[in-house]
Amino acid sequence: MSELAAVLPGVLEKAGWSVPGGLVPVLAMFICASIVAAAMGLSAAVLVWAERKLAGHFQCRLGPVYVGGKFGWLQSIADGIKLLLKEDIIPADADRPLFRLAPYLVVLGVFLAFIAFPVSEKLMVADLNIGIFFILAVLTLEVFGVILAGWASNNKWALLGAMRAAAQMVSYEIPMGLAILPVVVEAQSLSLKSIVAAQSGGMLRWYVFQPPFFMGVSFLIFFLAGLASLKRAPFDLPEAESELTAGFHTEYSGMRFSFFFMAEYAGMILVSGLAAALYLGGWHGILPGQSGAMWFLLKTAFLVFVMIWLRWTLPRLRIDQVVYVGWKVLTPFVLACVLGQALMAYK
Amino acid sequence: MITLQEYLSVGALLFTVGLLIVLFRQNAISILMGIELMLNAANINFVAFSNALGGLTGQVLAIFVVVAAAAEAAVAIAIIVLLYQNLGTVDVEKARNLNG
Amino acid sequence: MSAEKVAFFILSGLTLGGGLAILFSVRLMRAVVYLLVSLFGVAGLYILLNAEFLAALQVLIYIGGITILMVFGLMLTGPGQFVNPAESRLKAVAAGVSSLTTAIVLLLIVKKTKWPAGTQALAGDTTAEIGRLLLTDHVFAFEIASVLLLVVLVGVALFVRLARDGGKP
Amino acid sequence: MTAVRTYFSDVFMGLWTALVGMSITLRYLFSKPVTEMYPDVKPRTPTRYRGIHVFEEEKCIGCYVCAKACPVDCIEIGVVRKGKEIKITKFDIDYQKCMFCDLCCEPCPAHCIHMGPEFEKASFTRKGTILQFATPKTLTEEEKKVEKVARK
Repeated sequence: MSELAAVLPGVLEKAGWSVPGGLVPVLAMFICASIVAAAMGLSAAVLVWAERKLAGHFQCRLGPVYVGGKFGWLQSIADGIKLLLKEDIIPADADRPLFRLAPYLVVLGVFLAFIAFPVSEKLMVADLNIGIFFILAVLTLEVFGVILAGWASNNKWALLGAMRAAAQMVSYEIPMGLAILPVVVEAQSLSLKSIVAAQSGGMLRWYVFQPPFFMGVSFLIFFLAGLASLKRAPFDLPEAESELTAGFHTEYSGMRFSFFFMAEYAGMILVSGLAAALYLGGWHGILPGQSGAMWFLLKTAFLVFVMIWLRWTLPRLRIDQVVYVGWKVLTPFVLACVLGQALMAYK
Repeated sequence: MITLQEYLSVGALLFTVGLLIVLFRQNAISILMGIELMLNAANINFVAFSNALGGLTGQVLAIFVVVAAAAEAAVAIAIIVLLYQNLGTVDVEKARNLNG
Repeated sequence: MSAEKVAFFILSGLTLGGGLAILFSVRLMRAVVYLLVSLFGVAGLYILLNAEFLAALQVLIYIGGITILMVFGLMLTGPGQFVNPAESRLKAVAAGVSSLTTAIVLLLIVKKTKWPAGTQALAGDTTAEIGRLLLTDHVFAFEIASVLLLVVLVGVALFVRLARDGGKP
Repeated sequence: MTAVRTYFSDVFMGLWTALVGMSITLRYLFSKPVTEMYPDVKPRTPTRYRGIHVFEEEKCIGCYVCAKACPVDCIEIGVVRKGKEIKITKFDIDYQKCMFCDLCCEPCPAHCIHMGPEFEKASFTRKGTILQFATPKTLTEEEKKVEKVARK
């Protein structure tokens, strides 16, 4: 953003628009926000299509084929139009203001997290010095939005789904936060820019491949905890269709529902991108010297593919299994990793 | 430039609001909210002093306050839930079993 | 008026307005949302005060932890508790008078005291410095805090067990 | 000690089984889809497929054997006989009842009714599900008198 704010006056002058100097940072802020919002919406659309197509092929089907030619690439746009045109229903006994507020809170959490998203050295909105910690913090807004949605719907399935979602997301925040610690200990910074910069120089300098693999294990734990906090399979029991209809967003329709939808898919990109930046060397390529936004996007896309792959492979866990895995498996393992990495750093 | 006094006034007013909630409300959870606001008011003061004096000790102290607040909230909620299970209410005026 | 000043007034307005809204809200679930607004305002004030780490901590602990805990507490204490009980007028007057007195005294103290004017604002990477301070100067308090958290963890688990087993330890 | 060993082996098995499952789904990802593009490309039915009947009117001798064999009474036949001449005036099959059991085709002495490959005869009305196989004929008064309509 600061680069944009530096370039902006020149561009405006060329275009012949006069903008008072005080408004330039505000304008840069607006431009960044709209770019992030557009990217979120677009990536959600692409991911919906990709998920359906991949789901089809994982099950020996074809997936969408009719809308927009051979590969059904217009399918998600058709879906988007359908969601926009749908009637927006608010249940009679719902708590109306809270019911309306909840989807915005969910989207806001993910949206704020994209501020510190490191696509490449230049392509990030702001390099905060608390980068990764900031992302973890604002993502908790999503939990509140989910539980509010479930409560305000005044529907037992929604409430059950919201309770499950909150219990699951809060308990998986702990392994997720702790899994970041080995990386932070090694990079000695919370800023995503310097964490990625510390991994330059080829594939073997990526943190996953650093012996004795404490960070490799914590990568796995971060990824699993990320899946759980996104409520994706095999941890998708807050919205288990067979028992809870649709979980916390049972009563939502139209645009409000699509907000939850968008938050989920943007969250997938967020978690994959963070995993890529923290453990897989971010914008650095496989060979030393290679770098660029393309590498980051490639790694993110691969991790998103793995998420979709896992979803269509594994069955759903039970709630006690989810809590067991969170507290009794991931947390002890990640604590061991943090301890090991700290001892390594002590020397 | 915002002066130290302005921050301190916000802290004082927030403390007053918290106090008002604690004194006025009878629902135990509302009282807990008031206590959280009072702790936050203290934190604003700590951080404002830390900023004004150029040291970080105030911020470190604020971190400890946040930790204590989290611990206190967890215990308080557990007590409130137990209170509800034993008395069927969370109205602090009705919980008089321990009165002499 | 500078942008900082505008931000300060908006944020302190959010903080105090959220607090007052808690006071006047009848439904408790909305009161929790107002608490969220108020705590968000405080986090914004921290950013104005160059304490980004503390702001993120505020959002993480208060919004991700404490408000959600309160929502769970609300849900576990039954439907009758979603509404605040009616208060007596005498109590309201007493609370108002004592709080007003406190406010006046506090504001007078803030106004009359000569605060050190040396406003050397913090700059640079405060996060690393906080980390260093926590593990050197304040390491004892840090350890005490971790013991406190452990005690809370065990204690709350014991409470829940007591409730489940019908009061027998 | 066994508890610790079970714990670690459980964790390992959890990861291992997930990996095995993922390898299987990955194999399916690259295998050929089995989707039939039905309304665009019609599937070829097997040779012995029991679809909508095929009726050869010129072979039919109007003996009602098929109608008698039908366990659900879905065949209705009308015949006019005049000496050696046989006129099939009606051969209706009610596909609301028919269960495609093939029992009507076996006893036919003239081999005039078969199960065909066709399966797309859905209808929006009840009447539409009764298919008339006999070619429509206009009957004289005399023929109407001798017409024999039988269900069984």
